[in-house]
Parts: sequence; structure tokens; C-alpha cells
Amino acid sequence: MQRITIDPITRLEGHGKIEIFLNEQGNVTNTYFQIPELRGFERFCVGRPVEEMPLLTNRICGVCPEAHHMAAAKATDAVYHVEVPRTGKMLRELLYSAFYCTDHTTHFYALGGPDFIMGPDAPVAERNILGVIHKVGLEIGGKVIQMRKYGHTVVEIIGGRKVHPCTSIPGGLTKGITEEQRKEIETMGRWAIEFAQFSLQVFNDIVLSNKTYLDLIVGDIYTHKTYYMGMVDENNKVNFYDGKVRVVGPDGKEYVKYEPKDYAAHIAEHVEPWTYLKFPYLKNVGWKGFTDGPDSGVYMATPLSRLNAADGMATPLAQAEYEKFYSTLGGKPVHQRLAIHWARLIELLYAAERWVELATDPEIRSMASTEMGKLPDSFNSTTDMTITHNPVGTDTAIEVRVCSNHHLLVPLLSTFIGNPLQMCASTTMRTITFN
Amino acid sequence: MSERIGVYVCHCGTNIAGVVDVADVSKWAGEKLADNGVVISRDYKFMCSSLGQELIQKDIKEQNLTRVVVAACSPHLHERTFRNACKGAGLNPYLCELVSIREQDSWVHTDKAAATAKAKAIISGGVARVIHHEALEPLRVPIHPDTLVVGGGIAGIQAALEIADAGFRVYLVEREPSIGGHMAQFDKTFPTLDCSACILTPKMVDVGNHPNITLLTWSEVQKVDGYVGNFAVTIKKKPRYIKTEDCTGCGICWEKCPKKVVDNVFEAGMGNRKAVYVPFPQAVPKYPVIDDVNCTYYLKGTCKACEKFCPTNAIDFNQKAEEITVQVGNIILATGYDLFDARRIPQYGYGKLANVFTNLEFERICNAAGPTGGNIVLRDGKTAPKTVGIVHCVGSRDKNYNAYCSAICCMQSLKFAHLVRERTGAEVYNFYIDIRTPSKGYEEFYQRLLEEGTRFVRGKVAEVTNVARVPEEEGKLIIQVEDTLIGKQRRIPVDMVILSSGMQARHDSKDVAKLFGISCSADNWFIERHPKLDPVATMTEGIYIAGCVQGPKDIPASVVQGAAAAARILGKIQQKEIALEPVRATINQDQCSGCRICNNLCPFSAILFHEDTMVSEVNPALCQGCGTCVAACPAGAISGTGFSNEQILSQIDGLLLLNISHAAVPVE
Amino acid sequence: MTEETKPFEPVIIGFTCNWCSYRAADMAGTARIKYAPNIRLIRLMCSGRLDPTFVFKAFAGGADAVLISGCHPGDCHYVEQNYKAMRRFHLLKRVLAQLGIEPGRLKLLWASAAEGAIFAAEINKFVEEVRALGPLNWAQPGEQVSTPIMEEVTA
Amino acid sequence: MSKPKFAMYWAASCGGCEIAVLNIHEKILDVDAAFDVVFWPVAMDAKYKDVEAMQDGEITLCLFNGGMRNDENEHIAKLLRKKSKIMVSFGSCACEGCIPGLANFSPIKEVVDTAFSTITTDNPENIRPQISYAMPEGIITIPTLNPVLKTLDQVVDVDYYMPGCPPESHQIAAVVDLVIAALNGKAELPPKGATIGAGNSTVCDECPRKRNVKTIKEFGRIQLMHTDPELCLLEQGIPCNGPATRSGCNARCPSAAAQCIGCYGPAEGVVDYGARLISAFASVIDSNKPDEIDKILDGLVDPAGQFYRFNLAGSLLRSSKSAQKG
Repeated sequence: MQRITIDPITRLEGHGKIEIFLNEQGNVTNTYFQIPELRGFERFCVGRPVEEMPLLTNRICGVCPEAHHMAAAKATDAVYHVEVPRTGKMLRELLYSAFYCTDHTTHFYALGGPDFIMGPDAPVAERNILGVIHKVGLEIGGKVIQMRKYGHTVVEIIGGRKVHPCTSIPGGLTKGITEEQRKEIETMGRWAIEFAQFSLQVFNDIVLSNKTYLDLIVGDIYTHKTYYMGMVDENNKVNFYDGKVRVVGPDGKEYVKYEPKDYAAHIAEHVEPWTYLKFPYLKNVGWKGFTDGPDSGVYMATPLSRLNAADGMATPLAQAEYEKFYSTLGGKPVHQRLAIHWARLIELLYAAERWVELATDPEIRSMASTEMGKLPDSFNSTTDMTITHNPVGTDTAIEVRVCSNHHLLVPLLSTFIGNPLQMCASTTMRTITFN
Repeated sequence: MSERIGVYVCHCGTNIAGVVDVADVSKWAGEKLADNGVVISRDYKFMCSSLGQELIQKDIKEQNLTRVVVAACSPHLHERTFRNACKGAGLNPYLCELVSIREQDSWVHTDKAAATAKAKAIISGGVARVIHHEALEPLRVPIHPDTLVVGGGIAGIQAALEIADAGFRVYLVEREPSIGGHMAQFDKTFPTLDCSACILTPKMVDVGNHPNITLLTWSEVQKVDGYVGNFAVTIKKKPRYIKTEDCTGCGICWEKCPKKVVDNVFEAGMGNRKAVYVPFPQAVPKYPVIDDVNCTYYLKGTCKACEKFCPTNAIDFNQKAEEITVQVGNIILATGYDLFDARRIPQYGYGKLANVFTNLEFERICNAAGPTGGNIVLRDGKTAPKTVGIVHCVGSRDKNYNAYCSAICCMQSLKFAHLVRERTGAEVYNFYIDIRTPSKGYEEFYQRLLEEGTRFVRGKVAEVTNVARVPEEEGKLIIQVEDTLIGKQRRIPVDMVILSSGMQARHDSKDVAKLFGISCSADNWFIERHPKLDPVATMTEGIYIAGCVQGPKDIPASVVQGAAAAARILGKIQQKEIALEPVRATINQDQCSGCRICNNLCPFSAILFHEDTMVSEVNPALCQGCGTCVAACPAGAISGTGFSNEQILSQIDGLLLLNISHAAVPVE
Repeated sequence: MTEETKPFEPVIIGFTCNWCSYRAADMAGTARIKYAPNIRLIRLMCSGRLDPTFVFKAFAGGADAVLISGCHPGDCHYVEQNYKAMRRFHLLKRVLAQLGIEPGRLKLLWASAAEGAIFAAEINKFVEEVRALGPLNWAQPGEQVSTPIMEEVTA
Repeated sequence: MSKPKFAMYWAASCGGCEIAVLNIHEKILDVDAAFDVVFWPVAMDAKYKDVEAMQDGEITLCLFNGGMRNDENEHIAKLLRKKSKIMVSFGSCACEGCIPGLANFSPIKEVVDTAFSTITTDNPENIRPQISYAMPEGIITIPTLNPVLKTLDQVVDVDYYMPGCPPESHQIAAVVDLVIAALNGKAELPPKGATIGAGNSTVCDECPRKRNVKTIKEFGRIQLMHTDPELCLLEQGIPCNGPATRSGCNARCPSAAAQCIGCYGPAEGVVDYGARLISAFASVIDSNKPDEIDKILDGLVDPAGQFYRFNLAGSLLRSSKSAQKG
């Protein structure tokens, strides 16, 4: 028996190790994806004031702190039973959309991109963002940097900081934005739309037009027929900030659609003794082990799954790309994991369009900044407002509502690396089907 | 570790060596603390002796010591001694640390092993601490030559005159309309029986006329800012309603004033005064005061008799209180005492039984200028008593009231007894617990009284009553007492009872102490810097105390203290500047964020905030070195010399070097 | 006699102010009033100098309890700094409790320069209270069940 | 000749430090120009074995972020220390434990038990992860958790500290410039042990809010108050850690109307971060009456969590060293 160890897994957020066992013929007999880390957010969030959850859970993942910040903030709104004013909701979603753009850019160009752009066999030293920049040239590299910069600028304007935003509090935000800031945000948003379209063009030119890659994508080596989860608005269109959780089966038909707060009725986490990671699955389907198919509760939560789980995109340009995506890949649902990268770019485009929609909505500045996110004065029961039950429950609940660009594993797996990007998720999936 | 530390363990005879194994401790320090820089460790019979000090100085020179730790008595006793010893050998005095293994170890513990182990811990704490000591220089501040004296009684008068005669300005503040204090109310003074007024008035007049004394009567201190050398004192001059510059003190106003007022202050309620008045004929200053609480004009809005008759138009009904601020270098507090209120002992009947008098009332009765013209008569103002009972220790030496001895009542009572017999020939009984006549000529006076035939009954009076049991008690006051010499209960009928009420601290002494930043004892007497060696200074530099404010005492003792305090201050004035302990806080201007946490923590307003640079700064002369701001600074930007974080934190480590549970078994 | 059979002797670090409580300790000494040898005193100019760091340092260094003492309220040599010590004491207790240190291990004692006897008596009382609490041994990170956890090697 | 080598690693961390480094934007190209990036899990595929293969001191600059949560973290820390000339304790986790250090409030057993018994956890046999587990194909292992989370310098010797959660990108850019300049002999590196990329004062120094003499009558919670946008938050009763927290972030949070939560850690020379806040907050409480003081303190719902939010693993009472003594 031969063993291949990949340690650590790279170009994704967090820690992971893969043990691959090969038989005499050199075929894989089994593979284990292990998560070596546990920090204990579930424990130490207990006893902390509720308003700190958006700040503490930020630190689950520094690549997508915005997801955890939003999630926790929405949980605290719920704890206080307050409805966030529309301006507050829009500001949060605006921040979040801009973050999507910067984050998807990071993933596509810096984390996932090298595989495509540099080619699967490129030397380690070059298979990274810098290699990518060398290859695509400073001009394009500059665009990538610009996109990340713009996204983080908006996050900073609304969230107070580029990484680990601090302005979302129970009931809303600590501050609003000025007209100058709104203008700046709008301008950057319009540029973001162009960048998203440009990126889709890059994907088209480098990947889709390359037979090897295309075969890789449409071929069934990276194919798993699982359930797909995503958040959708009232028209079953993809939404990042608010809505219901929709799950479709391997057959693409809706399996369930539920209120985020009911997450516990639908999601459970399976425990294995050989990793700190817990394995989430659809409770009502049940845990059948590391296998796919309609009888296995294993589900996917990624840009691809969100597209599969939705009936379309809420913005015109993204909707067009959505239709092209499925026509090219032969209809819904798409089971090929590598299509995630394409799906991500479609989400990038949607996020950029949404960014501009929100930035140009007259209500985005309808409230004075001091009025933002304050609870009614009548509300004054404060002492009991510390997290006294398992915070991951809370965190999960609202994480599900947010349904971030990173799949539902985020909170559920906060016990391991805080934030598995879909890359490591797909790695997870891959290990499953080696079984 | 570059420091070279010497450790010196004192036997203090057997005071320390009797309980702590000093030889072992010194050996241990030499070996176990070598890594901390201890290069030599000795023990010696008496470290504070000149030989002991020379021992240290010799080592400093020969062993090139850079730090010294002495393990002996409390730093409050000998810190100076050993610092000076180091200084003598050319080592900065602040590089020496005195740790107490006597008051805090050998004297309070019996388990020798434990005490020895504790001594080791204390020394290792001292060694760890002394490493972080810095060479410090005392802070020098100039002394303003003017002095403030608060209280115009005999102690204050004496102090003021001493300083003024030496040629320096004195501000004398008195809250009554005239100086003189209690002494001015007395008739005769024991034991010589010379007339109180006769010896006091000349001094009062001197004060009034002295070119170097600014007399501020009918005034009170409101606020004290600053620090030794330059206090800024705000004084409130209450309105006299008299233009002093025009008033001649002719007395027409109080003759004409229609309003009689019971004089509870000077006449102790025995006599009346007018609404416009001088407390007594020899008052200094001579200007009267209008009592605006009782004056008809202020009550009804009409009268103004005084104004009509005043030959110099010196009356001014619109006068307002006035505040002045004076700069002084030193302050003497001579605010005196209150009399114990005899009403608090109901069984003695004062206030209920007409012919029970207090000592102060009796002083006024005896006084030729008093309400009875000096005739010793009963409350009715005519009947002379045939028998008089004098009760000693009223409210004193009594755990229910004041536990302490008021020091003067014995002699005062003897004086009364003498005066009664001399002027009325009445029979006098003294009821005493003990007779205390310790000073010059006092015992002789007591003997004289015994020969005069005054009766002495040893026993604490249980009750004074007018309830007769037998006919001969009818209409008399009966004194119920256990005569402890014959061991019998006795009932002695008398016509008049005099209660020798003791002294107690001024009712407002706590407030006054706060105002001047000094502290009070449990009995509210002001606390002196040292009960024996420094009885007139206080813990607060530049503030001195004199007279009864420090504790009960008689006139001679008060005069001595007044003079002593004056002498101390004159010394300071002569030096022109004073060296202050360099224990001070400083703010690192780079590290200070201007958060302003410290800004209102300083009771001496030593911390000021610069609006322009947005940082705070400490005024070293105002800083008293308490270290509160050092402990509070969130940025760690404030450091305190002498008690720095490094010093304390290292001392903690040092103290914890040994675990006490090892005490029974010697460590290693 | 062996370590085991010896009664637990707590180590207590006491912070005293130069004007009142340290003098109270001196007074106890001059009056030869006996008290338990378990306390080791540190002199500060004022209880207002008491930095919570000192308390933490003492506990971290192995003290079983800490005494904070100063002039009685209103008697502070520096007018009112002992009130600051009192405020810190109240907050300190809360924080220590959250850090797993029994509030009983931190004591605030007002003692005037005249109260040597009271000072000594209070120390004896405190020593017994701490003896009853046992050695300071706050919630031990360490022992585990199914997840093996590395025992921290004591340096 | 080959360029100096650059490495960045995360131990128990969130990846925010990596993002902060990427957020120096164009400057990343300078890094590329000046260094060979030899190890950086988030961005490139070099593995542990590649690091083990390096010469001692081969790496010129190593930015190490993340705390010491388990023995793997410690192992990599020691490995990279050996291989690196300049080791920077990068970010709050490495410097003082950060949010994951809050785990030091509880015994590690409780931490694990809680994680594997949450309401969504399906764990009927109450399984706990095992550091070594025999699979049919062979034994596979995961790291052992430390009793307490340690800071980097509690495990290895570090050359510089760069605080912040994460360090501000403009500070990172400045430090990158400095190091590059130093490598070209155009600048001096600060003395070993120095804190770089931060100020010497505290957040108030950079905070635009107006400050008065402080007295606190009551503590409040930000979501329950209408705060004055101009005035110091602490003066309004909001427990802002700014006064005790090292400057360098341009007072980001207070500028965004949120209280400083203390991610830049203690100021220069401070022994215990929490103690500074305890002392400062308590000192300015506007009462001398015990019961009133307690009433005011009730407004601080979680004092220890508030004062040690980022610093627990670096505190006197809850750092690795004291845990040993306890």
C-alpha cells in the first residue's frame, strides 16, 4: 500500500491535509481529507455580549469576515427582535456585494486561477498569483489589483475597516455614508461591472476555448451528483443577503425551501474520529457516508450550487451569462465541480450589477448617520443580552440566512478552519467519491 | 547583571536576632542571591550605630557597591539614617533600600523558622527591587517668606509674634471678631494665679499693632492651593458691616443698640451682648461686628440706631463678604479645641439643674469683667454658695465619651477650689479619679490647696440630683459618689456644682484637616509627623500645628508649641528653599495619547492638559508622588520615581522567591 | 515532617500605603502584636498607586491571595486617592472571578496608622480564610478525555 | 544572483493577515521584485517538506501569523524560525493570541466538548477526534491541542512584532519598504524585539473625536445608545479600548462610530493589557460609594472579555507561563 500525503493543502483559506492511499496497481483505494485545527469559537463566544458576535465571528475567517459579520449581525437583530431599517439593510447588502466582487476576484485569479492560467503542470514557484500576473501581464494584473482595491474600499467606507468590518450592530449599523462616498462607490461599481465582463471574457478565451480544459470541465472525472443549496429571493433568483434557503436534488428539482431560522430542522453535522472537521448533511435525507446520489445527505454550497438551486439571476447581464452557462453545459443541474469557477464569475457579474443598483437607490442615504441602526429607546433590557446558548447555533442560523458566497459549510465547519472556500469544499467532495 | 549589591542584616540587639536567625539569613542572601548581584552580605549587632554605618560605607568604597539593602527596622525609623550613610560614602542615597524585618517580622512572629524564611523573602524582595532604583536628586522649591497662622488663640498669637518679630510677614486668621481665644475668657491662670487678661492682652495688642502682622479676624480660610513654599490661600472676610478705616471703636454704637442678645460664645451664655458688639472690652481689633442674624434692621428692615449715632459714619449695612487670596510659604494651624458638652452626661444634671455650672461658665463668673462682676453666686445672681462640689474628668478618661485625659482639668479644678474658698469661704469638695499635677509648680499648688482645707473625695461621681432623701438634703444638690478611699457610697449635699468638662477636638476639625490636606487621629486631633520627635510638623510639608489642635494641653505647652512651630518655619524661611522628596510622576510626552483619563485624578491639580499638543503633563512641584495617575494611565505613559512598575513588580517576584510552606524545612 | 502532612501555608502579598496601613503594620510591631507569618508586605506611597498589574503579577507568581490596604475613606493622605483603589478593587474582583480566581483571594482593608491591632487581627482572619480556600489553582487547562492533549512542559 | 527569500505562514489564524498583505495592492509587485516567495500556503503550492529541505537561515523574511493552538503550529514555528533570518510575529494572533486566545478562559476539554456537542452536531457515540487513528489503509494523525493557546514568542524567539487584527495595509507597505531598503543597505532595521508597523502611543492619539476630562457615570451598550458622533465614545459610556490600545490603525473603529476593540494590543512597555483598562476605567468612575460603584460596573456586561478580547493569551494570568504555575 502506497501513501501520498498532501500537507498542507494550499491556495485556499485554512488548514487541511490529504492522505491518499494507493493499491499495488497504483489506483486510489481511499483518501482522507483531514482538518488539523480547532479554535473553539463555539466555546468562547459563550458569555460574550451579543453585540460582539459580529466582531468575534469575523475572526472565524479573515478572507470572508464580511460573511460572518453579516451573519452574526442578522442573528443579533433577531435576538433583539428588531427589523433593520431599509437603508441599513441596503448598506449591509452593498458592503456585501462589493465584498463578493473582491473575494471572487481573489479566488478566481489568486487561488483557483493559477491552475488554468498557468496550466496544470506549471512549476510550483510560478503556480500562484504572481505567476499569473507575469503570464497575463501587468495591465491585466493591474485590473485584478484594482478590483480587489475597489471592493475593499467599499468595505472600508461602510464597514469601517478593509478586513474584519466593525459597523454592523444589532438593529443596523453604527453609521451611514455621505453623498461623496456614495458617488465614489457608484463609480467604482460601474468599473466593477466592466471588470466582471472582462473576467468572463478571460475565462472564455483561456478556458472555454481550450479543448483540454473544456474536456476536464465537462468530463465526469470531477462530477458528483449531490444536493445543491443556495439562498433565493421571492422569485427564486440568487440573493446573497436575504431570502430563503432552497435545496434542489441531484435531479435539479426543489427538495426543500425553508426559513433560515429553521436551519436546525434541516442541517446536521456528522462527526468522524480522524479529523476536527464536522461533516454537514441534509438531516432529513440522512448521512449515508462519503457518497453522492439522491440517498446521501451530502450537499454542495458554492457558486455552482447557488446557480443550480436558483431559477436565475436578478440582474440582466448576469441572467444572460446564467443562460449561456447552462446551455453550454447541457442544462440544469450542472454536476461538474470545475464549473464552479465559471459560476463564480457569473456571481461576480451579478454582485457588481447589484452594487450599482444599491449605490444608486435614493434610499441608500435616507437616514442621518446617527440614526443608523439604533434600537427603539423603549428597548432597554440589556443585561440578558449575552450569548448564553451555543453561539454556533446562532452563528449557523444566520449564516444560513446570509448564505454567503462560501457555502453553508462556513458556520457549520467554523469548528475547523472557520472558512473553507469552495475549493477545499470541492476537495472534500472529491475525497467523498474516491470512496 | 551589572549591579553590585551589599546586603546588611541587623540584629537590633535581640529585637531581630532573638527570633530571626540573622546569621543564616545573611549567609543565605550571600549565596542564593549572588545571581541577583549580591556581592557581599553581612549581619551586625546594630546597623544604625555609627559602627554599623561605617561598615556599610567601607564596603561601598572597597567593594564598589552600586546598591545597598539594609534589613533592619521600619523605613519610617531609619530610612534617612542609611540613605545618609550611603551618601557619606559617595553613593546616591536613593540607591539604598531599607526593608523591615523587625516591625514586620521578628516583633510579630514567634515561629523562628517561619520568621527566618520570611526575612529571607523580604530581603530577596528588597534586592530584586533595589536593582531598579535610580539615582535621584531632591526637588528644590523656593520658600515664600510669608506665613499663614490660622487661629488667634494663645498658640497662634505666640507663633505669629515670633515670626513677625523675626521680621517676616504673617497673616493671622481668626473666625471670631477678636483674637484671644479661650484664654481671654479665663479669670486666673494656674498655678501662679496671675490674671489671664493681664498677661494675654499685651500680646494681643502687640499683634494688633505689629507692622509685620496682617490681622484677619471675622474671617475663615476657604481654599488652599499649591504646596510647601508657595501656598495660595483663599480667605473669606465675613461682612462686619463696619467701615474699619473709619471706626474708632468708641463704643457708641453698642451703647445705643436696642437689641440684647445672649452671648453664647464669650460669656458662655452667662451674659448678654448687643446686636452690634465687641466680644469683650480688650478685644483686638477694636472694631465691633453687627450680628446680622439678630440685628433688628436685618430682621425687620428698620432701626439703624447705630448708624444714626455713629460719629464717624462707619456703619455700612451693605457690606458684603469679601474673598482675598494670599501667597504664603508655610501654614500654622492653631485652631484650638471645643469644650466637652456636659449635657451628654444627663445624670450630672447640667442644663436641668440650675446650679450645675460648666468650668467655662465658672471662669466667667469669677471674672471681674464677667456677668456677675466677679461675684461667685448661684444662677439667681445673688446667693453665695455655702458648699461647692467640683467634679473632675467630666467626659474625659471615660470610654463612653473621651478615653483620653484632658490634662488641664485637675489644675483648673484646684484653681476653682482656691478661688471659691478665697472669695466666699464656702466649703469645697473635689471629686477626682486621680490628681495629676505633673508640671512645674503644679504639685506645690495642690499641696497648698490641701492645706487650705479643700476636701477631696476620690471617686467617680455617679449622679448629681436635687431629689432629697433626708431633711438636710432639702433644696440642695446632692452628689452621689463612691468614696473609693473608704469604700463607701456617699451623698454629699452642696449648693453649687462645677463640672470640669474636658477638651475635645473642634467640631469641624475633620473638614479643616481635609482643607489643609492633613490627617486626624481617631479622636479628631490633628496628627503630628512624630509624636515625640516632631510634634509640631505634619505629614504634609509646610503645614504645622500648635496648641490644643494637636491634643489637650495647658497654656504653657500651647505657647511652647506656637513658638516651636514658628522656629521651624523661620528655619525654612532662612534657607529660602526646601528640598522635596524626588518621588514624583512624569508623563512620557511621546507615549501620552491625550486620552485624559488622568486629568481629574490628581487632588493637587498637578496634571495639566495641553490643548495644543493634546498631551498631559505633570507639574513636579505640585505632584505629591501618590502614584495614582501612574497606576491609572492606560497607555503606560506615566512613570513614578521611587515606586516604578519595575521596582514593584520585581519586588513581588523577589518576595515570592521562597514559598512559606517550606519554612519548617530550610530551603534547599 | 513531610510536605504532605504539613498544613497548607498560604502565601499572601499585601500592598500597604505609606501613611496608614504600613504604619499600622509598624504599630502592630512596636506593640509586639503577633500574627500569622504568611503575609509579605509591599509599601506603596498610597493605595491609589495600586496597579491591577501588581495583583495579577502576585497571583501569577504563586501568591495564594492578595491584600490591598490603605487609609480609611476620607483619611487619605492624598485626600481621596484611596477611593480610586476602592473602585479598582471592585472591578478587579469581577475580572478575577471571570478568570477563575475566587473573589475571596482578594481583600480590601482600610487601616489607620493607629489600628495595629485591627491590622494584625484582619491578617490572621484573612490567612485562615485563604487556608480554607486552599492553594490557588485556577481552572486547569489540561486534562482531557478522548482528545489527547499535550501536557504543557514546565520550563 | 538569486533574490532574498520570503515566506508567510498561518498557524491558528483566520487568513485576514494574508488578505491584509494582498491589500498592499500594487506594492505586492515590489515584494515580487525584491523577493522570491518560497512558502505561502494561501497563495502558492510549496509544502512543509519543501521548507524542511531548505538551509537554515535560507529564508530572509518570514511573516508568521497565527497562535500556537496545537503541536503542529509549534512544529512549523520552530521549523520556520530555524530557516529564517528575520522572523516577524505578524498580527494579533501571533503577538498576543487574538480572538482564538479567548479559548484560554476554559480548560481545553470544555472547548472540545462544546465543539462536538452543538445543537446541530449528530454525535450519538459522543465521538472526539483522536490524534492518531488506525484506518484499514494505515494510521492517520491530526495535531494535539495545547492546554492553552500560546503566542508565538512563548514558543520561539522572534525578531519583530507587528500587531493588528490584521495589521493595517499602509503599515505593512511601510514595513515592506523599510525591509527592502535595509536589504539594499539604504536603511537600518530597528533593534531586535522592536514593535514595527505601529505607533508608540495609543488609539486616542489618532482618534478624531473630541475629548474632555473623563468621569464615567454609567457604562452603556452601543446598540442601545444614540451616540454623539463628535464626542469620545468612552466619555459617552461606551467601553472603548482605545486609551490602552497601541496606535497605528488611524483609529479606524472609533472613526466609524464603533468602539475600539483593542486589536493592536498594549502600548510600549505595558506588562498586562487588561490591567491597564481595568485601572483606567475604574479610576474615572464617578462615585465613592461601594454600592453605587457596583451599580455602574454592572454596565460592563463582560469585563474580562472586554479587557482581554485580544490579549488573553498574552496576559499575566492566562498566558502559557502562568497556566503552568497554576
